[in-house]
Amino acid sequence: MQVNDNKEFQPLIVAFCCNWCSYAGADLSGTNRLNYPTNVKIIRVPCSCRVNPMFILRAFQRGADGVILCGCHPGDCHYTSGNYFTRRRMTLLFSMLDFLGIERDRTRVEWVSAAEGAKFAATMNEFTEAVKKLGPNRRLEDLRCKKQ
Amino acid sequence: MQEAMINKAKQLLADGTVNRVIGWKKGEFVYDITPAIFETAEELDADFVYNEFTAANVSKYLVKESKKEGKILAFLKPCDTYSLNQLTKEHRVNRDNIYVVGIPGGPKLDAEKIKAKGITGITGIKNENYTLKIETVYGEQTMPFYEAISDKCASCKSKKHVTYDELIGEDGDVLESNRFDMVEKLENMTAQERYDFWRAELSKCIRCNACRNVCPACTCEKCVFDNPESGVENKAASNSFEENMFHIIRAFHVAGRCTDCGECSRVCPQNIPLHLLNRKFIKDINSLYGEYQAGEDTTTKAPLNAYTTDDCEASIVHERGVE
Amino acid sequence: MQRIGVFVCHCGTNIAATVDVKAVAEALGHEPGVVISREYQYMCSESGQNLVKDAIKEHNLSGVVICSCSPRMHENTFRKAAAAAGLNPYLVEIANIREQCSWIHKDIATATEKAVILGRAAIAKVHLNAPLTAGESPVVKRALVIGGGIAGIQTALDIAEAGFEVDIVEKEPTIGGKMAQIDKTFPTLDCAACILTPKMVECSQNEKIHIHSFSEVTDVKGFVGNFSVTIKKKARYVDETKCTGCGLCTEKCPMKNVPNEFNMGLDNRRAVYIPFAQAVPKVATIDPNYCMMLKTGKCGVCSKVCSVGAIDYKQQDKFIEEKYGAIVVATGFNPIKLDKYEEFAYSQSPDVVTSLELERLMNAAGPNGGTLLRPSDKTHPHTIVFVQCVGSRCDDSKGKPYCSKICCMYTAKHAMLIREKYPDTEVYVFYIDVRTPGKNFDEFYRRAVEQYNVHYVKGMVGKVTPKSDGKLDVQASDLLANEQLHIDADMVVLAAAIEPDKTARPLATMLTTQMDTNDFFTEAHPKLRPVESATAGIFLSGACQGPKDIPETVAQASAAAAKAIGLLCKNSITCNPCVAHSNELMCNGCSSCEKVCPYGAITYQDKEFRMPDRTTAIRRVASVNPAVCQGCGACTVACPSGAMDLNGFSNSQIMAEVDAICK
Amino acid sequence: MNANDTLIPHIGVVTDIRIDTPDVKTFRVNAINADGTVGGKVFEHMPGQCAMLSIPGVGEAMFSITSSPTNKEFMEFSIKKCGCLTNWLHAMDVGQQITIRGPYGNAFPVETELKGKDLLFIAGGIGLAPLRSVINYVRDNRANYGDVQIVYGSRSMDDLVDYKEIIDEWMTDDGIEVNLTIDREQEGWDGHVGFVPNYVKELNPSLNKTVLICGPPIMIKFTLNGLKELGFTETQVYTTMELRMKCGVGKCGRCNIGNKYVCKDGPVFRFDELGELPDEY
Amino acid sequence: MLRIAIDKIDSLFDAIAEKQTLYIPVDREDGAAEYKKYESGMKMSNSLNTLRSAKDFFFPQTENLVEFKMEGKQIEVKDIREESEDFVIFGVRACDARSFSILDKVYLVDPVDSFYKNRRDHGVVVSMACTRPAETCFCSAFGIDPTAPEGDVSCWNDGSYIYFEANTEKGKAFVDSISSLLEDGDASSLENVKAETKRILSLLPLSNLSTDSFGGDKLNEYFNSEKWAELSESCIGCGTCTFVCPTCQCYDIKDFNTGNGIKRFRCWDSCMYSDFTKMAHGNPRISQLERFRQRFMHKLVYFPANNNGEFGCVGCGRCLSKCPISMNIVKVMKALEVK
Repeated sequence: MQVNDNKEFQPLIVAFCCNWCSYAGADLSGTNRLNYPTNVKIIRVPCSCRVNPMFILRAFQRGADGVILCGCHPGDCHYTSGNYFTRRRMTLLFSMLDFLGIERDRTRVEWVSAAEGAKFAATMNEFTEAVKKLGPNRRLEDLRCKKQ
Repeated sequence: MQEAMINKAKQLLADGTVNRVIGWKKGEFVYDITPAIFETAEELDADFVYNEFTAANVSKYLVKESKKEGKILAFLKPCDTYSLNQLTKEHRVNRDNIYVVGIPGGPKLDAEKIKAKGITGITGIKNENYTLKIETVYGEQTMPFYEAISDKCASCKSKKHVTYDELIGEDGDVLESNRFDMVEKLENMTAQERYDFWRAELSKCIRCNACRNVCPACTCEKCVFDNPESGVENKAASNSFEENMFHIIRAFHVAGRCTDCGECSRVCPQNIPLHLLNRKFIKDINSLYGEYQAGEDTTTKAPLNAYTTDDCEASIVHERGVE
Repeated sequence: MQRIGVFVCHCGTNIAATVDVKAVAEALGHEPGVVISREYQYMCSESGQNLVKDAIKEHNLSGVVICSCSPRMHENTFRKAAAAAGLNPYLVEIANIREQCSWIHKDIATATEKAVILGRAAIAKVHLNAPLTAGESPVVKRALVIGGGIAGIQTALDIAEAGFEVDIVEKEPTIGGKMAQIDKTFPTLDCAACILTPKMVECSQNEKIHIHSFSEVTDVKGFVGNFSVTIKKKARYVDETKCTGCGLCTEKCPMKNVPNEFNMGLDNRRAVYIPFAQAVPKVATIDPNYCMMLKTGKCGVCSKVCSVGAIDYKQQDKFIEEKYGAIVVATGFNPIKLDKYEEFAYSQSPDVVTSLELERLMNAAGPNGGTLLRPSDKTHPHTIVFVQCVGSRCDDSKGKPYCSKICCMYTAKHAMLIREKYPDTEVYVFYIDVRTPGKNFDEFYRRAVEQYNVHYVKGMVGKVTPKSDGKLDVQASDLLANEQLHIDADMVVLAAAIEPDKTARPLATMLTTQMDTNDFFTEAHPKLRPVESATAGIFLSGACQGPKDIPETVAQASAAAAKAIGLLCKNSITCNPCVAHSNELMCNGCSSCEKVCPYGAITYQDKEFRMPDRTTAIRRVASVNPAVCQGCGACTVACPSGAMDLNGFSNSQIMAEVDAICK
Repeated sequence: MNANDTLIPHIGVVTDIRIDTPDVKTFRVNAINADGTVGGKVFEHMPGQCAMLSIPGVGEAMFSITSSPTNKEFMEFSIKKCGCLTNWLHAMDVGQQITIRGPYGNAFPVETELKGKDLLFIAGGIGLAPLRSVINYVRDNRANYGDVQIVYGSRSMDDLVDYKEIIDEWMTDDGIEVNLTIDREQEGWDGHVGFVPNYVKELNPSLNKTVLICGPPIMIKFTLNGLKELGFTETQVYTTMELRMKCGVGKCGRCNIGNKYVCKDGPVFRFDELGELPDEY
Repeated sequence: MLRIAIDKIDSLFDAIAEKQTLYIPVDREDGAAEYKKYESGMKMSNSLNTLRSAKDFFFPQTENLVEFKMEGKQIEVKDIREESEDFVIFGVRACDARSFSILDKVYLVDPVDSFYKNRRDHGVVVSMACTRPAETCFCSAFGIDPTAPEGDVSCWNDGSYIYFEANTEKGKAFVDSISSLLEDGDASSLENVKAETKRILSLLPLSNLSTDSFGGDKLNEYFNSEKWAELSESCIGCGTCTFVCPTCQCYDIKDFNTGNGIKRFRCWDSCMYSDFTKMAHGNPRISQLERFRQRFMHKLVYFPANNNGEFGCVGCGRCLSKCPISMNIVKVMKALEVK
């Protein structure tokens, strides 16, 4: 979480992007100079299926307010099937987080192809706004990691 | 039943089919029964017990025992056979070294439920026509049998043995159970209510690891939470995050593998309804990916190791139910 | 304790304009383990690379972080530079502060702050990077070309020419593809068959080329240099090795009313058939949908007339498995179905045809022997209207968003040929734009307009209505004259959009290659690697990658061949070292990882271990074949004990990045 | 809450790093004084005592203090690379600060039982580290002790810790006999070759010596047997133990052998004391 | 004897809570009792004992010890200790009350653990005599009289009144501070209550449990007993017994990197855990047998060996009801007992 001068809540968004589609899509939105908020920080993974639920919880522990996972569209996975596993894993994980009363809008999976720079930017804009509305992550925070 | 089991065990020991028996050993009171290994007829006669308090699932012990020399006789209740099957599927036990005698299951009683009625100083318990007559140092007390039934048996999913070499008594059927009722109730709460519910429950956690160590699905050579290399090692439930983290990840790791044997909640010293986390996953899996019962067989792919191209998107979580 | 060097690139002003690179270098210099932090104009330039190399030597660096453009651009550049200076190339990490920072943000303060955080994450990661050594795997010296059109043919010929074995898999009974159906080619107006058929013959005669006609690829396993492909040879009920192609059976077959797909259904063939005279292989095929013998067991005429006994009604689909080092995809295109375009009366009037149908109508080997006659009444058409962009450049769901590229030119060709042969025929072409960007293309088009007086009308045809007199009422607008037109046409020719073949999508899944939303295969890079797919060892040839005319297709086919040859020339290729590996001490042997591995890279062994309690035990443990593993990481999450981890993207590395970002 | 708590460490500065063997480095540690200068010792100790060194976030572990208390300038620790923390320590540069707490445990009874005795030191590999403190203490208080004999062995010549000090100082001292051995023949080595237990037997030391022994458990076991064969009794032999120590103050509960806490009641034990304890080390 | 009528106990709690933090045992929804910070309106539990022991007040499950800031080669140590607030624990049973003196023998001996001492100095233990012991109780075996509990202040309940008796200076000060709410009254009725409790105690199944054969002098004999294998075979190696135990005091010290500094904390650890004694170059207690043996040897042999024969167990019975597989110290004692 960061607070800028006018004290508007600035959420910290961690985005896991698969190397082949979504990271390239993020690059394309850069190449096309499509703005999205600085709140979003991207971590490159080979495939969305590399993302362990532990990474997502870790991000929340360390102060992330939202975590988004981007991968190739189903059927387009560079590794054939990775994103299908991602889809099941994340559906169940998000459902569990929801079950524990963690706000649903803090987590998202989005499929962004290498050609969808515009979609990437739009998704990030939209997701950041959604998280901004929720305010700081309280339900999955680790007070020890809170910034003084 | 106990008599028949002891006789069966003696017979199998005598004819050399097995060289050990895993079962239950009586304790100081009527209810403090310990899983134990018996090697002789004398030991069986002296200590073997099977009654309303033999709730412990012994299948996890077979991970180690089945790797030892010689065959072991395991008396398994229907629910325990699911655990064994799942372990067989995951190559954690050597099924060839186990002689399974299927025995009728519960309902098992939970001594804590009797004590929760304020009954204390218990010296004996008898079931007479589904009324428990409890002898105590403060005099005899009674309570309805069903009120003492353990949670795991109260929502029994199956009376069917999914693997056995021999049965004592008749095999039962898979039951229509009410096991998802509480999950559903929680699902219908608001997010805030769910959050409050789980905070209250999980904050009780003392991280004794009983749930993990008893769980027949948690047989990792080294648990990530014990492994300093894993980066997520944690020993104490230092704060609400770590309480959540441990239980979410543990439930996730057994998702699609948990047979819903109920041991986690049975052993939790803090009475946290941990099985609800597992059941939430089971319920989701059933509704999103088709009915799946872990341990039902030894061949099908676990739902998290499989997919279909038209699985629902993760956004289904956002679309349904109560926020 | 690491010794890390940080290098921040200005990228001219690409980064420096929105990110205070000096401040970034300064801030990152304070991170733990960083011993040198520099910024420079262009890190990817030779002097920039030298800066890195020198620092590695001078400061004995154990890790390098480059804050620059996307790792997809220059990761390799810097890895090579590090290797040149004696540092393991996998000890280099890139922080993407251009595409993911300077180019998308405007405010210098926040962009700089973000750049620092991205740099910090890369530093945190590089702390945990391990030196990796790439293994090698051998290359099977044989190529597979999927699709036997002009693209596939050209690619196969070029690869064979270089001395490598090459197999062509063609789903139709003959190779040749779309070009075999075309009458003349633009802009030279020479005969398509005259160019194509010699190449087809060459294919059949070249010892290095093996044609699997009437076959399909059903499974692809393996990886670059070592693909294992299952090919289904569909039952054609004729023994290829015996059939001489004499054609007697195709004459005697009593089933005469089978729509002839080679002539676009404009005439009929028999149930046993050879698609066209120059088919390669020239072998008959029995169509089981129509053959009485196969359907009812009564007939057997072809078998009786075949002197060599090639007919085999009991033939089954056959599956063969072959190993290949490289695969070239040349699955080509098809015109889209026009059933959604009712306004053009395509399904109502036989005289509304597609351009490809017109090719057959005008072809000497076509249904009318080369005389252009109206399909409905076999009369000579006097007014022909061409409609351009039917389904191309379309923003609704009926059509395709892209330009099909070839229509303008073939329409000019058709118009010119008609005007040449039948000067009494008026030809109208309704177009949105005429696009002629090719060598001699515009001259060609101008000849059609100026020399052959083809009426080019800028405007769209709104409706075609069959009239009772057999004519077609064409309603159109002339945008330049700003008027509505009604033309009484004898024929209407629709320039249908082209789309990738339907078999491409499942093939892409098998090949693990990417496709765009239109199902065209995606090249690894439009400029740098235009004929390769992102999946190593898979190359793209012809229209499967995007609409192309013949010259372009042939050029790309040769280019793809060159790339494939480049691969086949090597005895072995360097593997990706960023693969999964299993910590045997922690492995449960539960097989979860194996079940999610798309490559079958994980196997199990029973191994003896000394256990922590000083006993020995035989345990079932997973091991990963590093040559087969592609490094997706699916197994790392399936593994509950965390025994499975991924080189280059380890659990601890990713978590360190998370921590650094969330700090 | 001003009381010092031993669990709250001090800061030490690494002022020198010496590479002893391929996997042993010796670190010199100084205190930071109130005025900010670096020098002197963080605390005083007796030979055989230990200190807890830590890099916060990396780990904390107990190491024996290898320098002698008679050294008033600094403390030294000879540390073998064997885990997360030691890897980190081996990679650090001079000037690095570390946390240090102690001293912990008992010491060799240099001022009581050992006084006036002939001493035989037997060390193997990194086992020299705790004995070096005693040896140098004895050398600096030479008059208080009788003959000194040192038997030191290692895998190879390169694995002899403090080789330079042994050659330059110990061997040149009067009344100190140094016997070095390495496990296998090696070029450039003209000294004894063979395992320590056998060498001790060969040397056949006189039975009036008090023995201080430290090294790998297997070496200690065989050497002790050898000594017994020669006629030594367990009451003559001291050793120093190493077990997982966490708190250093006998509270955290993991380093006990029987009812003794190694970090508090040890690490120095006389063998007859150890003999009374369960066989759990 | 000073006493207060039970129906006025709320006003007493309110008065105490006004001045300092008060903890009383209250019933949870699941029927178990736990200590909670008193807030007006809370009802004291009638349960025999709390699910978790009272040791948490002095030896919490986790506590931060010290913090570090790391920058470059520099380390800054931050002493984060703060003076504890004064607090009162009300209703501690005799077993738990005794457990504090056992913990004291670990934490208050040299070198004193300042974290523990701090809380110990500021906490007043008000104990409550038992009237309804359970079948799992065996405190008598360790010489504890549940009708005469230790603590800074001891209390008795005769059904109508709660009687107070201060045992320490701290206890006296506490009783003085509430004396305005107390009345002097006849305590003779307590004798009947105590006698009845003692009668019940004699009827309990574990009443004849003997510690006679245990103690520091048979160390090797017990250590080498063949019974350990059988006793430990079903132990699942969890930490339940340790964590509900009022006298288990083992801990681990760990560092937590917050991203902005290191927090060094200590947390409960269990000798039953497989990695309890694991170190960089091995693990001296490699099997569950050794770990299991360690726990019971510590309570029955090592602790008395070091503490004049005092056992490291108070017979509260928590492990008897909470062990997942119902293995416990009583079974161990009975199995090992040298007749």
